[in-house]
Amino acid sequence: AQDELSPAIVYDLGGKFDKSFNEAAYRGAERFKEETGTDYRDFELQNDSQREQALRRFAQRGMNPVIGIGFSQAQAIEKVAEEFPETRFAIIDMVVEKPNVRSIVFKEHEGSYLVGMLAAMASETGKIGFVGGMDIPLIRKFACGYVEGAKAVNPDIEIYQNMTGTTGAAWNDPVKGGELAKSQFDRGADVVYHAAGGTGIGVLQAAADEGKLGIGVDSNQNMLHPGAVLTSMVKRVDNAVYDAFEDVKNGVAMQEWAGVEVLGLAEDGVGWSLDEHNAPLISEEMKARVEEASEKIKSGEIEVHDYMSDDTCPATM
Amino acid sequence: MNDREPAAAATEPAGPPAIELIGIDKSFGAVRANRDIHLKVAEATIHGIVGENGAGKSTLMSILYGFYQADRGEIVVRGRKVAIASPDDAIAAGIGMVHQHFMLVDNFTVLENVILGAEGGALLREGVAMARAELTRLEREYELQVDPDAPVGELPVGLQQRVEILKALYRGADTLILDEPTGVLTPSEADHLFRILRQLKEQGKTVILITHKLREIMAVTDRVSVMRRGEIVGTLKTAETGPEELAELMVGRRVLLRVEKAEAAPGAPLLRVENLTLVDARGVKRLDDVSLTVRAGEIVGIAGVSGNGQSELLEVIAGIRPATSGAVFLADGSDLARSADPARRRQGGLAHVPEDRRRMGLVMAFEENESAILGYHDDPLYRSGAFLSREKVRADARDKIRRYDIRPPDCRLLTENFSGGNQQKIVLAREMERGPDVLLVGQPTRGVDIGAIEFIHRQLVAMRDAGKAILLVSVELDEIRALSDRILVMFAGRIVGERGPDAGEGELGLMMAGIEQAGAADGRSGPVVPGLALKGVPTR
Amino acid sequence: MSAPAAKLPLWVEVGLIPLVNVAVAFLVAGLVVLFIGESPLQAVRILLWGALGFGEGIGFTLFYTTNFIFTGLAVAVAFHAGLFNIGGEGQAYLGGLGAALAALALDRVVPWYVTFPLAICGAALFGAAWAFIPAWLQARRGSHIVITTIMFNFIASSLMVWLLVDHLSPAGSMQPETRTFAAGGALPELGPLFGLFGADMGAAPANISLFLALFACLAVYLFIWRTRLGYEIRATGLNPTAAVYAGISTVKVTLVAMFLSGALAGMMALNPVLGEQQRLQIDFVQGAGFVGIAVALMGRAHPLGVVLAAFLFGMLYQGGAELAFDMPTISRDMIVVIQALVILFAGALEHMFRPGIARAFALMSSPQRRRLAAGEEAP
Amino acid sequence: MDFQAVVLILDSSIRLATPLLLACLAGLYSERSGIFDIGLEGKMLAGAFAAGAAAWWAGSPWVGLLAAIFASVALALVHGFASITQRGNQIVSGVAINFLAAGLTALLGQAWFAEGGRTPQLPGEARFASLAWPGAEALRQVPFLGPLYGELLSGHNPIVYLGFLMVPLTWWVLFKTRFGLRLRAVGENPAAVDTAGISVAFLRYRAVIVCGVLCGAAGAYLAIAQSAGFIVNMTAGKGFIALAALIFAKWRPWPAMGACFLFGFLDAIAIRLQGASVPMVGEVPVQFMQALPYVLTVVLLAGFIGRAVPPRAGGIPYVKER
Ligand SMILES: Nc1ncnc2c1ncn2[C@@H]1O[C@H](COP(=O)(O)OP(=O)(O)OP(=O)(O)O)[C@@H](O)[C@H]1O
Ligand SMILES: Nc1ncnc2c1ncn2[C@@H]1O[C@H](COP(=O)(O)OP(=O)(O)OP(=O)(O)O)[C@@H](O)[C@H]1O
Ligand SMILES: [Mg+2]
Ligand SMILES: [Mg+2]
Repeated sequence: AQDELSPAIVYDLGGKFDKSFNEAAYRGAERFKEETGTDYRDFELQNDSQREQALRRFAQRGMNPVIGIGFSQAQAIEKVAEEFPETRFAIIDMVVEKPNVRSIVFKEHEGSYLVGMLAAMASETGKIGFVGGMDIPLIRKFACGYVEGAKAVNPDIEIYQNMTGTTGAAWNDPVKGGELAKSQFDRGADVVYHAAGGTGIGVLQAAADEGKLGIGVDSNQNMLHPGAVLTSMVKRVDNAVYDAFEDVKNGVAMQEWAGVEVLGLAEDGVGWSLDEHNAPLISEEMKARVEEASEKIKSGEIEVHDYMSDDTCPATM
Repeated sequence: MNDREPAAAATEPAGPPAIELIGIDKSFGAVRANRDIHLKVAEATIHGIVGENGAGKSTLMSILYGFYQADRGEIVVRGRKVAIASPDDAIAAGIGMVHQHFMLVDNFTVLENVILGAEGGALLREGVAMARAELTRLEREYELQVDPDAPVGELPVGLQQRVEILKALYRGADTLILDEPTGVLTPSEADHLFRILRQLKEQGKTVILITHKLREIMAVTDRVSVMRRGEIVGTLKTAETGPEELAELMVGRRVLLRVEKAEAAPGAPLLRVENLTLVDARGVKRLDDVSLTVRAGEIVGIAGVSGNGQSELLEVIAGIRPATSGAVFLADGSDLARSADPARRRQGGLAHVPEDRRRMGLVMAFEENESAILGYHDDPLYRSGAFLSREKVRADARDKIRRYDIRPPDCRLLTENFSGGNQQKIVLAREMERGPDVLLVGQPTRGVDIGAIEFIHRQLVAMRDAGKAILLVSVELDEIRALSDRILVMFAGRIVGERGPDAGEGELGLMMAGIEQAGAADGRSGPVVPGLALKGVPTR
Repeated sequence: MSAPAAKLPLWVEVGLIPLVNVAVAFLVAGLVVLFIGESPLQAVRILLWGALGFGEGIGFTLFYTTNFIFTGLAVAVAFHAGLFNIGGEGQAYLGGLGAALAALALDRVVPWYVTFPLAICGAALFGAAWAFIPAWLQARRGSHIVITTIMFNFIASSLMVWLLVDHLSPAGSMQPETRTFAAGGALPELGPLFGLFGADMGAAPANISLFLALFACLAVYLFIWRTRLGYEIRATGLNPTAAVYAGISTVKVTLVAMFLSGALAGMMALNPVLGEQQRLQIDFVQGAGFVGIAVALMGRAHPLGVVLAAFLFGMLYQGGAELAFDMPTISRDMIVVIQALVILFAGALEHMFRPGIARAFALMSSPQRRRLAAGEEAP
Repeated sequence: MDFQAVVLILDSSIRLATPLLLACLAGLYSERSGIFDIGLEGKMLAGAFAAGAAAWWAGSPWVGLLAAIFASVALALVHGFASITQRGNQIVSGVAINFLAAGLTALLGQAWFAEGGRTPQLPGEARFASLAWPGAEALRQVPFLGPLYGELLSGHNPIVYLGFLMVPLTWWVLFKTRFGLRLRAVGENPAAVDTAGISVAFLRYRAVIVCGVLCGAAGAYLAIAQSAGFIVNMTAGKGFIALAALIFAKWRPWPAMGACFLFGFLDAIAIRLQGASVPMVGEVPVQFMQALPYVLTVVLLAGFIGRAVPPRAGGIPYVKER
């Protein structure tokens, strides 16, 4: 039964429709369903204690692969993957070293570098902001890449940085996100980038309300407030999910399945979005500079620092 | 009732009476609080109503004020029949009431209290202005001075009562009911109140005054009705009667039950109380310099109308509340008055049968055997190791049930399922069986039938004969007379006199009513005991 | 509360009326399910199967039951003293700290059976201390215990986040939680026991703290009904005036009852912290402290009733998780709704059906009884 | 910190204090009438959900506000029925209402919208927008007055103004009208009200309904003014903070505004001064700021800084007797 395809997804606390991270996974699964007609099961966590039970329940019912969205599923996946060695598991944003687990991580710092450049170029005040969700190394990785990118454009730029909180609740507090964004706008920032899941909805809302610019994350959030979202740092969780489903469908061997997949600009795992909603905001010059930097990163000419490699950020605000 | 005094028909005044009650009946469950009441109150008079505790006075007035609904009967105001379904209707009919417990909002000003319910519009401004003017007028007219902007809670009791009167008058009351208005007043405050009442009468208002104090009846009323066991047993012109006749009407003739007891042989003092004073939270003196001694082998009875400090006296001696000043000594000589520690007193050999068994003496939701050790649960007798031994507790309870003939003889039954009399026996068994040196007894036979009364009385006498000191408080004068070797009379928190067991009922009654030095006009002698239906109400 | 209209037999008072109240709560819950367009019967079937239909389900049911026995007992003990402890949630949270500190200190040096008693002490003491402050404030300073325990829940939550984020989580961890305990900090699971009955508990986390919970029931029963202090607590709860008359110190009763209540709530933490996760996580109490209120009300504050009610809620929690899985429209919040309805009907509206039941009872029974129930007639 | 920063923090405090203020005044009506209400949180949450759902369906914030009020009043009436008519335990009833709201909103949200209990994100026209006062933009550059007028006074949504207007209005109702007089009286001594010929139950029901209306408005503010939709458990303890503020204010309207503003201010500070070091104290953990309202309330209740005496008849069902 191990090769039979009946995929399942367990979303993280932000929920399937967070317009961001989890929703990207959802879209990947939906696309796969549309194209292949393969249905899938999913589950939205309402609290931390449910993770393990949900993963296990799917594995028990013969679902394959079982994908956990979000770093906080790591411990649960590790445990359950051990219980069901025949089932294929995947986890996004975290590395779990088990023979039946695929770990998919992204080079968020690379994508963040690009939107940092855009922010710096779009800013008229020379001040930009960043609102993170939970204060963890992963989110600092976003922040660090963003700062580096912005400084590459304007070494004198001032950057405000706030984290929403220290617990999982920080992913789902749009009111606080809005307040944080407003506080940065009030201090003169005119572009704010968020990496805060559901909290970010409040950030983008605040930007739209104040007539400033926001930068979306994970999913393409440009359409949330056309004209008020400068761009989005897309993280192709959808592709990762789609590929995982596809791999099982194609019957890849367990050895090939397992392992760590690192998706950066070169792998088209991260990027920045340009569509009809933000086209008027992006000048040709901006576009050209970003694309140039993008190529340089892919080629290794520019190396963006990964905060998580040494828990430090060389670029200072 | 076939032993009723023929009611002396009061002579009819001219014009329709201010209030006429026709055939009022009211029952609370099995208790008939009012039965077939006929009462006429003439316009511009002060009409007194007297009667023992529980006679039904308050119930009758509450019906008139619409707080309760009568089961039967009619109310006629100034010749017009009215339906009074709520205080609203009563107010509309020109009836105002000053309740025994004031109905005031403490943190409101006088003015706010007065206009509450009669604001004269959705906004307060006009109403307040009007009320201020009206208060000034009332003040002038009736000697009802009180600062309209003072918070009521900070006023002395006498002034609070004035506010209550002002409330009624402000609503345009023509008839004013006062339920035991002087219970909480100092004598000078009471005198002022009576001046006000006379003033009201002169202005054409009608006053109904409920009181236990015959002195007050004699002093201010024009007519007086006497109630007994829910009935009006007589309405008299005050000028044509005297305290003695009223006292006799109130008490009536009753079943005589003799308590067999030998002459007392008092020994050493076991309980000494010296200069005990208690000032309550409102600043009223509930106990005023009370001193007494109870010796081994005697029963000292405290007679008095309820609310004159007897309950407080028992509670202070028992250690339930601390005294403001004064001392309480048990045989071992230690002064206990300032600390409130009932447990220590129990260890010192003091037992206490509280007045209110339901509220204080028992835990109604406990099984009988659990209620039967209340206060003694620390006794090593009931222990086995660290635990309270069920077997020992139950065995003890069964033993007491047998010896006190408690029915049904089931120590597992919940306390609330025993009848009143048997509940009382549970308390008595608990407090008496342990051979305390001193026994405080409050209302031992309240709500108890004749058979049980007899039993309880025999037990008390037996304890006395065994050399115990007993302090007995009862509102049943006959019980006091039947049991006591010495009788102390309490009035307004003070002990106003001491009499022997053969003191006349009338004499004691007058002392209880606050009339000292009355002539001894006693019809009967010998101890009597009240009948079954004379149940008092706790006045709290 | 209104006085009962008539005296009813004991089994009606303590059996029928509570049962009717709870039944109505479930009936209304059924209506809610209908309202959102699902079949209540189908839902009940899934729920029952999920809770009891297979070994792992039973294991999870027992795991939740363990939590609710502790918190239910905590609320019940306070009830007996006439106190309403809404602070079980915070006390359990702090209890987790006590348990985790013991485990973190010992797990690598001693086997679990040495850690366990110390973790019990830690959990109980921390929980008790958190309840003791509101108790002291009520007994000595007159602050309302309901309000202070609510405030203490929030304070506990902030305190624990601060501790977990800034002090207890290992460096570099992305989760605000302690490190995972070694074997010396893990309680044995009930799997082998299930095996004796030929059942497979799967990965369910039920563990020996269930026995601690049952033992606590027995201890609470003995304490409340067999000791002098228990007697004093009950007397105070049922009639404070009589308690004062009896020389019982209400201050002492308040402090002791709340101390015990907090200790029981604190011990709840052993089950998830040492038994299930082997680490202290943020928000691990998950509302169990509040479920305790429903459990105590439904179990009428008696340990046996608490066990039964806790088991029912354990079933609801486990079955509800399965239900949310199979009927995504009925999310797990349904359990919170049921919990609310139980508290409403068995608590706040406990006398609503009494007059009706008394009347029905009078009609069905002998004429003699009929008179009794209709209220004594005038002689 | 410069003047501008202070103004901005105060501005943020106003936004954060508004839901607290509305809920706190709601509690004030109920508790002044003698009905304790720990269910403010639940009513607010129900209001927020109803507002989010209705505003999305109807596309109008006003419909959302009405729905919020309707939902919250419905719960208020349950509380009223339990505590006034059935004379049940008011605390237990309040607890039940909090859970009922927490459960039902998430359940219905999931059943109706399948977005994890959330309501769909609202477009701008379905939310309460900020009202810019005349000349706010023009004045912005004027030193001192500009920021005060342009930031602090202007530019809030209608519910903010409603909330702050409710303060003098509540004061006026409470102390200048017949209803207010009776309301205060019934919370202190219901027997006095009863003997004055006024129905205690009717009076208390009206108080409880007013409480429901204001809680509904508070909920609507959260869902359709401050945010663009309902999120599961979006009150996150604000009802209890409001209760704390009510105690802090000793059940009086103006101090209630002060207390709510103080708690809003603490929240604003906690958000803005994250991890920043406070002079003389060093770095204050955010959690400390979050816990401060509760700690202050406990300290107040314990009588260490003045005493908070609740309405005397609060929490006790009224049984007619002499
Ligand atoms: N609400 C009630 N429920 C039941 N019984 C009552 C109630 N009110 C009064 N009674 C009973 O009715 C009888 C008359 O009581 P009432 O209060 O009218 O007496 P009273 O003459 O005013 O006595 P007191 O002098 O003690 O005030 C008493 O036996 C009392 O127990
Ligand atoms: N709910 C009940 N369950 C069992 N027995 C009861 C219950 N209620 C009353 N009884 C019993 O019924 C009997 C009659 O009670 P009631 O209170 O009418 O007595 P009573 O005639 O007034 O006696 P007493 O004069 O001693 O007060 C009592 O013996 C009591 O134990
Ligand atoms: Mg009376
Ligand atoms: Mg009887």
